[in-house]
Amino acid sequence: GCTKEVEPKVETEKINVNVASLKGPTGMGMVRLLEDKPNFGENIEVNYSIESAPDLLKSKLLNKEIDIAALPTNLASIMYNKTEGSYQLGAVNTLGVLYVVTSRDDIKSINDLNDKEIGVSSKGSVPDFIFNYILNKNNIENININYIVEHGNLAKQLISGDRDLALLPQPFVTMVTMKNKNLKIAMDIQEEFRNIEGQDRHIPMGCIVIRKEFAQNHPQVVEQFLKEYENSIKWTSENVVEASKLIEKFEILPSAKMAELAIPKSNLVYIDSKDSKDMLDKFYELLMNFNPKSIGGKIPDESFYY
Amino acid sequence: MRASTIKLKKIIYILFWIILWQIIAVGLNREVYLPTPINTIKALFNIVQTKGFFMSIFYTLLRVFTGFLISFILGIIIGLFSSFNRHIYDLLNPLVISIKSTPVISIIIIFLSWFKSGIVPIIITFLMCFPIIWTNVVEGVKSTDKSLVDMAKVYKVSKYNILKHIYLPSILPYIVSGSLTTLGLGWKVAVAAEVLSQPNYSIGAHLYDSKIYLETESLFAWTLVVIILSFIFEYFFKYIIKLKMKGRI
Amino acid sequence: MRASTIKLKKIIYILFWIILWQIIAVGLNREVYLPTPINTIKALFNIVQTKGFFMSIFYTLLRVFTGFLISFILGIIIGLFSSFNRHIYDLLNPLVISIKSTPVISIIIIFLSWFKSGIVPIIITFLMCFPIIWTNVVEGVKSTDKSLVDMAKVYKVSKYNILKHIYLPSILPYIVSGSLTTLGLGWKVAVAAEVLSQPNYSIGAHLYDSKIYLETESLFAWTLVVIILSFIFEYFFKYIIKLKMKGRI
Amino acid sequence: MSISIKNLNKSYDDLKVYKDFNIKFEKNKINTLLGPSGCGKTTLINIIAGLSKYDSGHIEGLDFRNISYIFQEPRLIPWLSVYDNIDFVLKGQFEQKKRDQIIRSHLELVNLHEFKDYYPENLSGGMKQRVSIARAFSYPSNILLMDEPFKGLDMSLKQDIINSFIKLYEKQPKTIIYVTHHIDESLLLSDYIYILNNSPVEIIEKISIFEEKRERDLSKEYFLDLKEYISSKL
Amino acid sequence: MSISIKNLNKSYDDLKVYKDFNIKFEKNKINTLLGPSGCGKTTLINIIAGLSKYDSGHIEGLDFRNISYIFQEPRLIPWLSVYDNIDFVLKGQFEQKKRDQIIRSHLELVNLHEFKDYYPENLSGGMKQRVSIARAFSYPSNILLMDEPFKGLDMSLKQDIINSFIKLYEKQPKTIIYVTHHIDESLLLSDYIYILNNSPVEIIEKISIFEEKRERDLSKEYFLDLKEYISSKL
Ligand SMILES: Nc1ncnc2c1ncn2[C@@H]1O[C@H](COP(=O)(O)OP(=O)(O)OP(=O)(O)O)[C@@H](O)[C@H]1O
Ligand SMILES: Nc1ncnc2c1ncn2[C@@H]1O[C@H](COP(=O)(O)OP(=O)(O)OP(=O)(O)O)[C@@H](O)[C@H]1O
Ligand SMILES: [Mg+2]
Ligand SMILES: [Mg+2]
Repeated sequence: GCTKEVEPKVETEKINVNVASLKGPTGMGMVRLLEDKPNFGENIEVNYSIESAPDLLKSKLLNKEIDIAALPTNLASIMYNKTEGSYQLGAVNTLGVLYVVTSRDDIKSINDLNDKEIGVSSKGSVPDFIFNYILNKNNIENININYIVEHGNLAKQLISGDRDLALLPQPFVTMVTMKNKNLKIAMDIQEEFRNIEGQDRHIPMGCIVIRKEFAQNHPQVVEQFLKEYENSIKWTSENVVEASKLIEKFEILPSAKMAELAIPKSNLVYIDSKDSKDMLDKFYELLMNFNPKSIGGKIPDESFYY
Repeated sequence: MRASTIKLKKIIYILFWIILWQIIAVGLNREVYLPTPINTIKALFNIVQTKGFFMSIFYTLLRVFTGFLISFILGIIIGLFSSFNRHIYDLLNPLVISIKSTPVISIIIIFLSWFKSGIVPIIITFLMCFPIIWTNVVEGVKSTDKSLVDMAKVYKVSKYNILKHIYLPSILPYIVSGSLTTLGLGWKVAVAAEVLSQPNYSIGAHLYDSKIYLETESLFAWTLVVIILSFIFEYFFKYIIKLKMKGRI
Repeated sequence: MRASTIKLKKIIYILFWIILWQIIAVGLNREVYLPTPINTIKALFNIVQTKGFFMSIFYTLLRVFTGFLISFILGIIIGLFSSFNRHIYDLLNPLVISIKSTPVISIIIIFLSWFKSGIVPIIITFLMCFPIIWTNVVEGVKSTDKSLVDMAKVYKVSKYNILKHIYLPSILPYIVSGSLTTLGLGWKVAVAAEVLSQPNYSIGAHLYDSKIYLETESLFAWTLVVIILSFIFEYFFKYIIKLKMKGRI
Repeated sequence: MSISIKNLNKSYDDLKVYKDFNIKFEKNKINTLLGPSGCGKTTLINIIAGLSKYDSGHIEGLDFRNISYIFQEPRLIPWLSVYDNIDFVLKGQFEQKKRDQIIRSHLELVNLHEFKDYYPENLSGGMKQRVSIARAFSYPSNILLMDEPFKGLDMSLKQDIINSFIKLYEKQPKTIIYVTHHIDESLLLSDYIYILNNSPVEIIEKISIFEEKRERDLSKEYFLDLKEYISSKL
Repeated sequence: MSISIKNLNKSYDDLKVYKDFNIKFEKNKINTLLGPSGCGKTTLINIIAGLSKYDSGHIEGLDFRNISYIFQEPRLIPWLSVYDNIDFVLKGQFEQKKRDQIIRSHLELVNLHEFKDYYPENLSGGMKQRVSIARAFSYPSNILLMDEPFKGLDMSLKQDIINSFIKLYEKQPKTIIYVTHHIDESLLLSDYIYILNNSPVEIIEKISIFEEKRERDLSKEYFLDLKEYISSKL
């Protein structure tokens, strides 16, 4: 026989934890972690990275380059549904970040949108659904929605003055208001949402996704990470000026000044996965009614929540 | 070997690759990463039945052909002028080289902020195809047998006839190979531009949807649609060329 | 005409386009859409001074060259085998055609979920370049003057010498033109793949950042970097070729 | 007017082919160039045809002339049939009907009427040469340049073609410059024979033959002696 | 062993060139093919060289033979110099030093030693032909195919080359198939002359000449008569 002694697994084997977040609001809450690099114990090394595109994060989760990532909530559901539950939701980290931006003076309330032309980025995206949901509930029908590909192109039109009314997410809202002084926030979509659904309702837009295989192998790492992450978010919300400096340092936003303006309007939160189920179920249902594909076909079940 | 045997052999070779794909996909057993050919075909059937299917294909084709046709005609005409006039060549050459070396993705990003999303794929196709056809025409003229041109000059054959009977047939293979490259490339670039610009009816928008919704089967199925259409084009184009070239070689 | 006059003329032609750009940009007066050449150059200077600049270029180049080199070597070797063995050709042809007609964007999307993001641009470059080199080698062999090969066969010249002295010199122009196309293309596709996969040090990631931060000047500046590098390559490659081709035509 | 070349200088890189070379080709006569391979004959007629540049010198007598040229290689257009190859050079000269008649009669002359729809690649070496001859003869020229026109032809065909050529020439004389390596043929056809040699080229000898072309008999003493003499000079 | 062709059939599309054709080329003799342009001579030697397919028939006597072939066109490799063009076919045959010596002596023979570093495009028509001759002669063959080998050469050079050729041949005889349109040259060189004609090709006449090659004098009665006779047959 050619049996060969298999070396017993050495205790001291290194565990690499790869954590990624996105540029923009979902990443802002993580700066304290990025800065401190808290110790997760011996032989555990946590690598942080900042990515630009949600799609890319998705790919990197799929190819196992990343274990823990901050993602849009609908993407979390898609990943869960499409991989027979290989990915789980760790926590909700961002509520809504949508605003109506304008250079006009005649837009004060949602009803003023009647008979107007508004720019919205990416038809069929989550912001589009939420916006349409709100318009429906307010019976606003005479509105001309102009779809523009990508937030950036819409932002360019606002900055150059070629467009005077648009729906945008953070940090583009802050960016355009900084680059063109005529622009201001006319409406907070989150507020409009609460006006319809009740004051305790929120739009959960961003969350933490964990690779299930990783979570099963290293539960204590995940536990500790979530705790540290919660602290980081809290710190960011409370120490805007310092956090902004870090945000610039880690290139999550191009400038600290922008971050200072963006943080308060980005609704950073930490909601435990178990506590978020109710909120997410309702949110997913809303999306499902628009397009089931946008959450991967069905509302994720119990085991989606870590 | 009879024609039917050759066909059979070709089919066997193609089957070889499909079976290889099936084996790998089954072995991997992860539909999000690599769907089996069978599931891809299933997804293809689903796609074909959706109501926007033919419209999407039609509009994508329209964009590709518009871009291609403009490049084809301008490429040949301007290419000929550049070949016979040093100044025009020197003026255009840096522009063509620059266009050639500009990453498509930059062009798409820039143009998306300039133009309507339906037009961007056409412009991109043009910018991809024109330099190739232009270069091939210039190359073709260069490679024309000078001794035949000399012969024609001695016999005082008119410029028009020299162009028609010596230069054009000489550059024809270059134009054909340029057009083939170009058709394949333009087609792919147009789809890429669509993915990024997502005009209403377009194959690209469907690819984009498949991507963001992680529907790998339909990503594969739409990709297959592109490949199949590519094959049909190439076949069609070669067929036309063969008809036109009868008598020439 | 003296060499210096020719150089001067070329510079004038290039200046023509730059001035045209300046005029349009000033006329448009919209920096977010179209920055002036001057502002682009300014942005370029800023970029060059950032600390990641040379690293980004270095790693992007490394990816492009790795992809290119693998395609180049495999393309020539496999191309030669396919040319002289009908079965290998028939087996590979459908694969090559399929790769050629698959939209890069699909390939990038698919591969991103399979491989590490730093590798994807290399693979994409390979998949772009290999079919072109392969096809050009096959074409080159086909276009080799049969009467010279016949001559060599009558004189019982060894296969090795026929390959070295008749086939290789005949396909050389095809390989050169294929490589030139390929270098330009691979380079652009690699950058596109980088934009979508954003590996740590890469030109593509910078392009993407410029895009999302609406920094049109730096988008133009990075694009300019790509174009300039393209020019340098092409020049360099042509120079090497000229050295190697001395004596052959 | 005759064609005069004065003080011609021409080199390829270091190779000086012509140095202060002078020659005059008589009007409406057959001027033959005899000379060793590689001496510069093709170079000279290429210069006259306007296809080669020269370093310095003067060429007179070429204004408003139509030139026919039987090149040293056939120079047929591969994608045109035998018929169309000839039609190609006649297009600017005659209208369709006239062209058809001219082409047919000249294909007859070179015995290729049955092959008019063949493409060059399907012709034998001699057949290609004959197409080139038919093309040159059918073109309405007042100068005819011929670079070894009758090579690759069999004896009897050559005889026929030469006879037809003489007839055509006598009906409509033109200035002909004729390069050959055949002393016999040159004796049959020439009014003047220039024997070239050396490098740079020099005219070794100019021979005039006044006898009527159609009456020349090469077995006559005069021609046998002349042949002997020329051979000794080459 | 001689080369025997039995019941050869060969057509191009509708054109039947050979139909049940038989011919035998004698071993170590010079076998000449005389026949009109386009009759099928090149086709036949291409078949013997293994370059053309034929529809049916047998060819005997080609096993283990080395063949030299002077093609109807020079077929030089454009990117190799004159020297390297010859070296190319000798590579498998001799070692470097021997090759060098062979090439130099054969370039001498065709009077091209000064042009050994020229590329084909810089040679005159006759010079290319001479390179092709040198290549064929320098190759160690026992069969030599020559398709109008001496065309485009001037008289005196041709005479020299033919004389050298006879010497080479006598020192080391080989089976030679020689296509020409020159009756004189065929009389000078041939052991056997086959006169071909018609379509499909037929052998009209087979003529044997037994006189020593280096002693032949074409002005003798015998050869003059023979020439007359052959001319009448063509
Ligand atoms: N590749 C080909 N395709 C079709 N027909 C051909 C081809 N090659 C030769 N032929 C025809 O076959 C016949 C014989 O041609 P071949 O070249 O053998 O003649 P040849 O005796 O060598 O003539 P020449 O003395 O003019 O060289 C000719 O009528 C020619 O048109
Ligand atoms: N393009 C060229 N470049 C360099 N040298 C050349 C070129 N063409 C011809 N030569 C040289 O010029 C000389 C004369 O060539 P040319 O072709 O005029 O000779 P020719 O008298 O026509 O000979 P032939 O009877 O063999 O055709 C030759 O030595 C040749 O090597
Ligand atoms: Mg010559
Ligand atoms: Mg022949």
